[in-house]
This record gives sequence, structure tokens and C-alpha cells, in this order.
Amino acid sequence: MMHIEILINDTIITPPVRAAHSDVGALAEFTGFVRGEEAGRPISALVYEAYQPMAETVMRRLLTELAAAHPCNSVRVQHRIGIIRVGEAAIHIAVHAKHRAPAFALLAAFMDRLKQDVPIWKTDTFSA
Amino acid sequence: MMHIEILINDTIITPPVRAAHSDVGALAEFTGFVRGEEAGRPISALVYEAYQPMAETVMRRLLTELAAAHPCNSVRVQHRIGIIRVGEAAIHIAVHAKHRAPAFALLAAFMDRLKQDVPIWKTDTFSA
Amino acid sequence: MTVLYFAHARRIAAVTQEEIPVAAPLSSSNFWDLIIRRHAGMAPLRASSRLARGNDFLPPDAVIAPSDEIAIIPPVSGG
Amino acid sequence: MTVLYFAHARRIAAVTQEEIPVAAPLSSSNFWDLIIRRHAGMAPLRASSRLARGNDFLPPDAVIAPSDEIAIIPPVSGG
Repeated sequence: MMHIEILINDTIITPPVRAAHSDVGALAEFTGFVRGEEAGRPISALVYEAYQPMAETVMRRLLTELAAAHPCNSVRVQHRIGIIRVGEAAIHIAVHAKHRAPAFALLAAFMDRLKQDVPIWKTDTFSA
Repeated sequence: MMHIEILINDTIITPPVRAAHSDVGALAEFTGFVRGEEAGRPISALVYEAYQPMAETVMRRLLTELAAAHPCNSVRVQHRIGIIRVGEAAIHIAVHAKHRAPAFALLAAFMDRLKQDVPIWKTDTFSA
Repeated sequence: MTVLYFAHARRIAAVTQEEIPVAAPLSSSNFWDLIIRRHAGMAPLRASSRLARGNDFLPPDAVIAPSDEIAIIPPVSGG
Repeated sequence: MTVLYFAHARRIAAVTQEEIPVAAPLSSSNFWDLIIRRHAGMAPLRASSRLARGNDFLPPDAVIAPSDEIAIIPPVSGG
């Protein structure tokens, strides 16, 4: 069973826990930052909002589904909500696996599905 | 021009520098750990050796070549050499890009090519 | 029936949730007719939004009970 | 000519580098014949290893000059 941890909160995203099990050979990570431009206009910050229980449920289901095709040891997803300034991280995902191929595949597929099915929204921007 | 930083040394691998430029929306990272098994036998540590100037040159060339297909802002590669114990990181790569797709693509392609063309070797194992 | 509004839907409805008394089960189509009668500005969201119940997206042929809690999920943009 | 040995090749040659006087330019094939005459244990590496000069892999038809520094690159296993 793949261990899944999901955090959706307004705290600043911290570096991953790197504790490695001796059977873990690979850690693939993705961090998404707020860029200084949204829809062609300069911004200073974004606001993210979540339907929190559903977002967690959908992410957990997606990850379990993806793990069947791409066996990994653990996944940790942290999505920040509230006001996030340019240059700060909005999302961080860490996937630990025995080998790198399933870790990369699960990470990329999860990000694609997240952007289709997980009820989290950019709701506002602050102009720069 | 993509900024490239390559470190090949015997120091413990540290977390990435996360300083984000306001045009950077994505950071893809890979960390490779020494696993507790090599060729089916339990081990406690591995030894990595590099032909250092050539390894740096080949990595730099590979990255420049890959950046033409997958435009990214910067890449940082850190490969540890010497004795590395099980659970410690042997390699860490951090790719910053505007969007996640080129960051993932460059990272995965670089790891494949590294394992074919970069003169770095596992030379010894310590049994567990 | 409890209706939850998020993101753009919340801005249009100007509430995060509301109780709407309904006498009988509804189809998704009945649901949207009802919502748009209350909040005319929601009409453009009908085509792009999905409905959810109990943390699951509703299938198109689902029947909504008077006691259900239904969330309106505009197109997502997380990550 | 300077020859650099790495990894498995270094273990067989029992040196990290050595000077081998050569009178005339060599092909890769001449080079390997010479190396295997000095270090018989290198024979199994001939098929799997590549040669490098100046941080570049040598193309198969390259000519090796008496002043060159040539590295023997056994199959790599980094990362």
C-alpha cells in the first residue's frame, strides 16, 4: 500500500521530509510557484480557495488509482490556500519510490489530473 | 540561456536552493538514494567515482542540448562521489522553468542520458 | 437541500452556502433551473460547472434528494 | 601517450594513469591491442568500454597522437 499524506492549508510550504526507507531509491518532487503574471497582467499575489474535504478525497482517490499503474512507496501533497505572493510555492508534491520511472510517471500524471478534477481554484489576483 | 550549475563532490547533498525568479512557475526535482540492496545482495554503502572534468563537460553539453527541446530557466545537478551510505542521496537535480512540462521532460531525459554517457561509476559496495 | 458555492459561483451567489427547500427529488437539469431562478448570474456557469455530492462528482443522470448537500464546482485551477 | 583508468579498468590496471611511449599515431584498435599487451585482464573490457580524449568520447575512426591523453571509460553507472 502506498502511503498518502495530503495537506491543504495556509502555511508556507516547507521542504520535503527526506527520510528515506532503505528500499527507496528515488524521490521525484514538483513545486509550483506563483508567477508574476496572470492572464498577461503583472500580479503581486494570488488567492487560492479549496473545497477542502472533496479536494482531499479526490486527490487520495487519484493517487490510489495512479499507484496501481505506477507503484510508489509514498506521496505527500501540500497545497497552500489563501493569499500567496509571487515567488512563493502554491503546491509541493513529493513521491518516493524504489525506482525513478514510476515516481516521475505518477508525479506528472497526478499534476495533469489535479488541474482537471481537484476542487481548488485561483479566485483573485492582486495587481503588481 | 539556461543557467547550469554542476557540483560533483563528496559533501552530503543538501536541499535545493528554492529562490524563485518571478517568471519561474515550476521546480522539478529528482533525488536518487542509495538503496539497501545491489545486484540482489544487502549492502550498507556504495562507492561512486567520477572522471570529474569529463563528467562535468558531458553533463553541461547534455543539458544544453536538452534545453533546446525543453526550454528551462536553470538546472542544478549535484552528484556525490566517495562512500555513500544506504539512505543517503547520491544525486540531486533541480530544474526551474516557467511551466512544469519542459521541467519534467528535461529532468527525465537528463537522467536517462546520465546513465548512458556520463563517466561516473559505482565501483564498490560494502555489504550490510 | 443545501447548496455550496465556490470560487466564481460563490462570488455570483454572494453566499458560501444556502438552504433551498425542495419538495421532491430533482434531476441535475431541474437543479440548475432552480439555481438560475434564484441567481440569474449563474446561467453562464451551467455549461462549465460540475455538481458534487459527498465529495464525489455527480453523474449526469443522478437524482438529487431534498436532504442532499450539493456543491457547485466551477472549472478548477489548482496546482 | 597518457592513459587514464577508471572504475573496473583502474582495478585491473592497478594504476589510475600511466605514460605509455608510442612512436606513431594509433587507431582505437591499435590502442586496445597495446593496452591488452600491457594488462591482459583488460581484454574483456574492450567490447564494452569507450575511449575519451579532452572530455569527449572518441569517434571509432579517430587517430590517437603520441601526445594524447586517453581515458578508458568502462560502462557508466552514475545517478
